Amino acid sequence: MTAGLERRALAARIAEDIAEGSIVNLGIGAPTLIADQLPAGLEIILHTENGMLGMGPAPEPSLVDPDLINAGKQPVTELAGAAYFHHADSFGMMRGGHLDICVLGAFQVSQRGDLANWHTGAPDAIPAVGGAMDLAIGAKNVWVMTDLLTRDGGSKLVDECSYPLTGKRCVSRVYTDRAVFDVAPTGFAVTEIFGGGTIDELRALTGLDLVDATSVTQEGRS
Amino acid sequence: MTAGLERRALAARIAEDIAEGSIVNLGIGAPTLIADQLPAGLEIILHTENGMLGMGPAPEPSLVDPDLINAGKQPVTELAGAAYFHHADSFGMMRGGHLDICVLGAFQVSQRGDLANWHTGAPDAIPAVGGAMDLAIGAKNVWVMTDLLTRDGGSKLVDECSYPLTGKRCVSRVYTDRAVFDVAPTGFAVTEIFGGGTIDELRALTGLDLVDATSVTQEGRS
Amino acid sequence: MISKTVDHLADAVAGIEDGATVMVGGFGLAGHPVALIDALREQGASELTIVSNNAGNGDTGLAALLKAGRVKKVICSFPRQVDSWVFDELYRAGAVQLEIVPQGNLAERIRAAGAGIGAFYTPTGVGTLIAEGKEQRTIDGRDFLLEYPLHADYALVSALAADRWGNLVYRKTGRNFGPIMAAAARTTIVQVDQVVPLGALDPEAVVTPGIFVDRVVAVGERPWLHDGVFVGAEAAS
Amino acid sequence: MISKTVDHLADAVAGIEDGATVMVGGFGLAGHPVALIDALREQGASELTIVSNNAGNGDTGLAALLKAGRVKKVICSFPRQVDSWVFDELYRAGAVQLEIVPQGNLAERIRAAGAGIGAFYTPTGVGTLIAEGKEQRTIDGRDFLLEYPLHADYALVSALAADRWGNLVYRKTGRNFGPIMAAAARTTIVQVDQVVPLGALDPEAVVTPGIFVDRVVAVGERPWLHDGVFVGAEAAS
Repeated sequence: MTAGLERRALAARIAEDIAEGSIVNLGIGAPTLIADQLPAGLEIILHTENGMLGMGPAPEPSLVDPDLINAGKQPVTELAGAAYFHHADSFGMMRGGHLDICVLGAFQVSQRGDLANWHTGAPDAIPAVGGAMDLAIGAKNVWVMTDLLTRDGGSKLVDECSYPLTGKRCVSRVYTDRAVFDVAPTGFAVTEIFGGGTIDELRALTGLDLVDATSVTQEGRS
Repeated sequence: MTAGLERRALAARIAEDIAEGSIVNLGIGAPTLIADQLPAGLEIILHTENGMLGMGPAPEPSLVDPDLINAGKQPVTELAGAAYFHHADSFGMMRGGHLDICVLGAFQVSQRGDLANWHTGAPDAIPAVGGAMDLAIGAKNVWVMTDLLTRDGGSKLVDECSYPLTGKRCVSRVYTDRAVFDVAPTGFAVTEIFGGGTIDELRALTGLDLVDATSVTQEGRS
Repeated sequence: MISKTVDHLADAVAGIEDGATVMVGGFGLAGHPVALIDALREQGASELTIVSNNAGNGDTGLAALLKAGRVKKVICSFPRQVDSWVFDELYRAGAVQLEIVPQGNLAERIRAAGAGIGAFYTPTGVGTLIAEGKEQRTIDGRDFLLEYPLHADYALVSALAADRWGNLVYRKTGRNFGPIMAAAARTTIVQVDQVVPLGALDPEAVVTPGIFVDRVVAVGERPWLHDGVFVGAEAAS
Repeated sequence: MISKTVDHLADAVAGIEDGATVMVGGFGLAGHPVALIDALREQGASELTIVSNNAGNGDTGLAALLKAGRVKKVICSFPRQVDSWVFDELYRAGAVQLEIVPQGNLAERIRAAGAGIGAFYTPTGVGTLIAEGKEQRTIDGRDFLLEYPLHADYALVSALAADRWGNLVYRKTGRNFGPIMAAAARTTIVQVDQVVPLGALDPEAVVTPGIFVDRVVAVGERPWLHDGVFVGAEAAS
């Protein structure tokens, strides 16, 4: 199996699936890379949990504004059409189902769409959940962006999560460096494989009985 | 017993008891007369349930603004320092205990401070509660402004309300054309009598065992 | 390019189905979306459930929709007013159902729908007729009633101005139920005096972010304004 | 004449008692009321319970208060950050208690306190560790947890400008928890860049009405602004 997609390429791949007009939350960490990969000329509205719609890309260093940050506390900019609001309103947007898509990182995703991304359960870990649980249950579509494998070579796609959950049955799609997986009623369905890999290789890596939906997707995306 | 206070004089009497800096809601109907009796030069902030703090008096006819009305849908004005907000925020102010005083009309007030002012219970009546229940349970001090007697000569101060309640144990003081009554743990306490009446006359009119607190009050108000 | 603006009132109210639940903004006539309601009446949807603070004033707007026989039920806080004769007659004739909700519970139920709250405990209405049939719970020594969110298929809202993303600003006490209804409805339809260019609204002063808005139609400046400046009631008459 | 302004930071934080529950606005350093926290540290109150989104960044503000040993417990959503070393060390040493609340539940619990809601059902946290010991209920086929309001004795808030009635406007994502904390606390204390004359704030754009504010202290313009205009990070450094 050849090497998978590197992170920026994966971010670009995810960006392809975001339709114009979508309201999208990119959480913190790797998914925020997607912001830079959104197709120029398409209007996609970014929501950040700390009270803003219409978030723009990172500013020039000289224009960094300490009052204008994203959920990861990185400096961002304000697009024409932006709006600010307080935290109860911001999380009301999530919980009320007003976000079209959010993209989150993951420690584990189960075949039923359970997500674990906030806590390893390690005894010395300091737990920190932030807005992850609210996003997980709130957005219309919860996508995960992650490497398929942990640093130890274990699969992040699992039959049942062993880490503490962030949300139950909430993930609809997982974009990994090796392949894209839909969370189908029967478990993970592979819709696209990167870098010339095969479904059997993915089955071996994950230990899961994956459905091959790659041909369906190719037609669907034509 | 001489005639009681007329309405405007009663409104002025109530206005005397409103300290500078108070946030006050005057409901609809007679209590709105208090707005015109507030002492000039004292800053008292009027809240109207339909989304405004810093409400001013009625405008000149030529300056009537259909977008600027009070809870009774009468035209009002905007003072310097005003703020607008939506209905959930407006009623959050009430329910959250942020109003110092509201003054409401009444059909009946009971000795325990129960208030009935929204529904006569008559079979052909169209019920309409508006914001009365929210005000009744929300303001720190709920005062009632009313005639002591109904048109039929019955007492509006009662042992138990016979009309459907607006709120339970919510009224702290009742200003009537004949006297001012505090709702004390032991029942109504008369703190002030208008027009030369006596406590015994009030007992006869109400049929209630009223506490005479007039001397206490006179000292207290010196 | 995102554009939520539609050119005609008929497009704005297209697709509203018979039997739909429709929130209608406004407190009295302030913020009452008269042009949208008139368009809905012409569109013809019937058997509607209306969620609004009042049940119509005079003979226009919601009152006209009621008079046309399109409304099955009204959920409101304050139907009875000096000028609610249309509703009063229908109600007394048994031609329209009424659910009375205290105004703050109404507002909070609408807010809960938009914010994804499953239910909430409110102190308003405890010990009154409103409490009948409702769950009651004592929390920290105080009694509360359990109230549920009030969702809608459509919201009709009147605002002052919008941009093409649907960001809204209101005017004075015309704001009232607009922001919370916009968030509570599956499809939110807004009439504005004018649509301004994207970026013309101050992001600090946007009251309803466009995320809550689906269709915007410009209906021209309200008669008591001229180029955004208040010119008074005489100019309006 | 109403005036909520005080001249000195020490007056602003006067009276905060040992053992008080203090809400602290800000998300990271945006909207973090550093001057008020520093004043509180100098004032000396201890055994505090802090309600805030984070548990301090770097060595200033809340981190400095923690380092001074004044904080018994932190209720927050996200303590662990790249620059939360002060909290991390105290926590690992068992010197500070921690209650983790998902950020949206935290915001809604604060909002509920200000709005007089007794409790509410939220879908966030169902099926997770957060649900342990909490009531769960199925409403319309969906599972919810019961969460209670989070009140405070004091709120420390940073805003851009205030008038003497306490009306506030914020700046960009510095708004965050300020408006809801202002409403949830018994006494709300605000630091602003400047106090402007009554009437200078647009009533349509006031974010926190003065009803929620008790004390206001002006601390001078933030370094990246000059006469209200953004002049950039270089000017600030």
